[in-house]
Amino acid sequence: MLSETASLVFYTIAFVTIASAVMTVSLKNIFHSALFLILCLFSVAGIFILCEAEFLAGVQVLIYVGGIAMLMIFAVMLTRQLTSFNVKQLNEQKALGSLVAFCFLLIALGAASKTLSVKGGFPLAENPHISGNTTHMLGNLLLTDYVLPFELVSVLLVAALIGAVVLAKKDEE
Amino acid sequence: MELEKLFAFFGDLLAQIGLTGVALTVVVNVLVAAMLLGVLAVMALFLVWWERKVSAHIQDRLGPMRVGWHGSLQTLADGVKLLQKEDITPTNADRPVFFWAPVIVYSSCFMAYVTIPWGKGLIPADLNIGILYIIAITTFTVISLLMAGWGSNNKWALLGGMRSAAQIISYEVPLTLSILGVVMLAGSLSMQTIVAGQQEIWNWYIWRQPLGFLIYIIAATAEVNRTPFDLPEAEQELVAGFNVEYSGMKFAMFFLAEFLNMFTVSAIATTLFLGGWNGPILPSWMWFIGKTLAVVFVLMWIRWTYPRLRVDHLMEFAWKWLLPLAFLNLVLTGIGYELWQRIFG
Amino acid sequence: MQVGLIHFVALAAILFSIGMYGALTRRNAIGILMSIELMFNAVNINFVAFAKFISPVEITGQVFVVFVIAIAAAETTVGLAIVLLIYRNFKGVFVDRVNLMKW
Amino acid sequence: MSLFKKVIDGVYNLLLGLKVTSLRLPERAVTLQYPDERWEMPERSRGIVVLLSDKETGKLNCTACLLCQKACPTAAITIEREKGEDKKWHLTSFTVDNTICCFCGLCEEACNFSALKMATKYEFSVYDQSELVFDMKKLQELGRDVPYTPRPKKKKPVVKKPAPAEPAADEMKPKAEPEKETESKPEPEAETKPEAASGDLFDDAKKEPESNPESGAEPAQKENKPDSSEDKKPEAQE
Repeated sequence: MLSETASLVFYTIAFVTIASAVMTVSLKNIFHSALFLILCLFSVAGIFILCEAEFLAGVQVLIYVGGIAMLMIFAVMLTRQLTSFNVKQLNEQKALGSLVAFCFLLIALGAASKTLSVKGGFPLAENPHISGNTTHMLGNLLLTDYVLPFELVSVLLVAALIGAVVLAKKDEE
Repeated sequence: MELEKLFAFFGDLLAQIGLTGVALTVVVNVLVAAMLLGVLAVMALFLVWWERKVSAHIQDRLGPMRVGWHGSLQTLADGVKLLQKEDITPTNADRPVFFWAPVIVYSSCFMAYVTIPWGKGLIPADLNIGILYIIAITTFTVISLLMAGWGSNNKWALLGGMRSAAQIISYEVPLTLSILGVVMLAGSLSMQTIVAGQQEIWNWYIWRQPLGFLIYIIAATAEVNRTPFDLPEAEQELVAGFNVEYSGMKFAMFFLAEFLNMFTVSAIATTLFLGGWNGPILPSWMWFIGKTLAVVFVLMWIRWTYPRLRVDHLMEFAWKWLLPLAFLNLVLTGIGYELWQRIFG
Repeated sequence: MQVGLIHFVALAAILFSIGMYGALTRRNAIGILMSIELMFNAVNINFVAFAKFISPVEITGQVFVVFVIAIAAAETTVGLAIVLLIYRNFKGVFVDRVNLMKW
Repeated sequence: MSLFKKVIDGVYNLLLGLKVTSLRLPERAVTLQYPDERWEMPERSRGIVVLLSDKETGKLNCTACLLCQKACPTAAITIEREKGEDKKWHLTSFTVDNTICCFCGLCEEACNFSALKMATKYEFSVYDQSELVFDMKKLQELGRDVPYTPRPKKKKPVVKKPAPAEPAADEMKPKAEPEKETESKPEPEAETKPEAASGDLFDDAKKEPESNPESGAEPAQKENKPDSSEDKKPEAQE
């Protein structure tokens, strides 16, 4: 359980997150969508801090806001006709898509409440407080237990980088 | 002179008044933020004046001389002038984006000061991700520049914004890598721990990271869009880049944020490489400000010496020179550190 | 009401559904990529919350967030390269125009 | 190897640049703080056009010969005059339109009586454009304290009655009067090349008034027209 103040902060951040996420998927102007996406990702970083994952919050802002969202904005600017209001931004699956998403939400919430609210249903820790420097712990874990996935991810990143360059390159002929 | 004692006194005072818990935290934080705001506003005004003086004297001129002693109040007068100016928004501008861009650039450069240690114990919040936090929060500058470029609905502004985003993202990579060398040596991301590791002058990380320092200074110059890397606002090509449509107070915010960013990168350089607030005799905050201003002077000196780079040279320099050098620095640091540990540890 | 694990999970579920709605209904390829980012973040919130509330001693969840973020970055680069290709070949980024394989 | 050399060379040059600028830093400023300090303008610098007047009598040196008006390439000078009872031309108005003046100094060269001069004054900004058209009074006022040395009269072979060495223009006129009829007629073309024909100052002055008022103005206009049309043609083609 979080403290009273932290709970208040959580509700605020959660509200901002959800509101900006809704804006992201619903706005017609795709540039504004991208900006709301940035706000959403930034507030998710706030959630991370509430969960005592400061390092991840920093990485979240650095990678998502500084990198991924920036790439999105670049793509928006490189491709024209995105922001005009005449263009239909949603496809014909609007009703079906919202239905599916809503069903998923109900199922997920149901499952969560079933497993988490029941006493003894899920092994919650007695004292949910991460003791120690998460950055330190994370570094240790990444280079001991999880060194193989870590290396694999770096290989994946390089592969993605090269793949992106090859894809986006203009054909010579 | 001992600011730490002063702050401790104020803390006691607040505690005696009867504030406790959350209220005390809020009051203290608001006071600290307000103080920081004041200090930085004065600092920005001073930096603008100083830049003009340095440029003038390098060019055998005198610079502003009329307002105050040697024009020292000139920036204030300019600020008042800018406040009075009409605040123009272009007709076809994307209004909310246009409005929020200067706000974001200004607030992000203030937020960076949360983890900068001004002196012994004079740090608003000693986060354990200190330097990572600063790097992360300063990326908002890029977003605001892109927003300014896009929101102005002006091709020069857009080009300037795109250029600046491309440049800042490119130079962020060597910048971060050069900082990593120091982080490896200090074994921590926290700014206070990094400063604590360089008590004496021969402990400064600049002696163990000369290449890293060089890369940092170059990348930081590019990061804050200063000559010779000031392509985003190249006056001759882009008239003023992303802030071409801004006037009045919004322009002033961009302008001051630029100078504050310069102070920020200099403060980081001081903290990481030049021993932070460590120094004999004088109070620690004086040492910090003095060293930072020295770095700022070097940046100004560079600005008024070199011509602007071409845009393809700029990118080539970042990716083909600085990045490999930064990697080399990182590898050498790792090997050197390990060897040091084996032999002397 | 004090916040526990269930709140974080509920937030993640809502965020994921919003992302799913966006991914299903957007015509714009960049919009779809953004929605996918929202879903990634929902997953990240879950990981971090579970790490805090279930295994605060060994923070395995946070390690996975690192991997998710790295994979999201890789996904975005490739995705945006594909978007650029779509734009170049179909003169637009609307995915319902990419119907060469449709009968 | 050449790469290393290049890099070292480049770094050396960068440092050299820093050295140069740092050496300028303590130097004294070479500029002046403009409104507080001003350069002393050299006497022959071309500033604003002023009318000179005689030091003692305070009368204008101008004889209304129109030479300056004709010499002016931008037609900034406008002179109005009338014939007095003494059969001499008297100036009624002399205006200089500083909005079109190009400060070429041709009027000063054309003048034979030290009647007008480009003064060293160069600050005459005003709030309204119309204030830049200076009339005779203003020009005389401006030229009140402008030092000048009357132009030396080099050759006067034609003069029958040599004038005093340094006479003011007004004083000379009475003496010159009798010669007017006899001498002005022989050389009517002289007006086109005033400098060359100014063998005799008085001659020139007398002759021009008679031939000029109609005939003199027209050639000037004709000259102007081809010029302007030539100017416009290339623009139209582009």
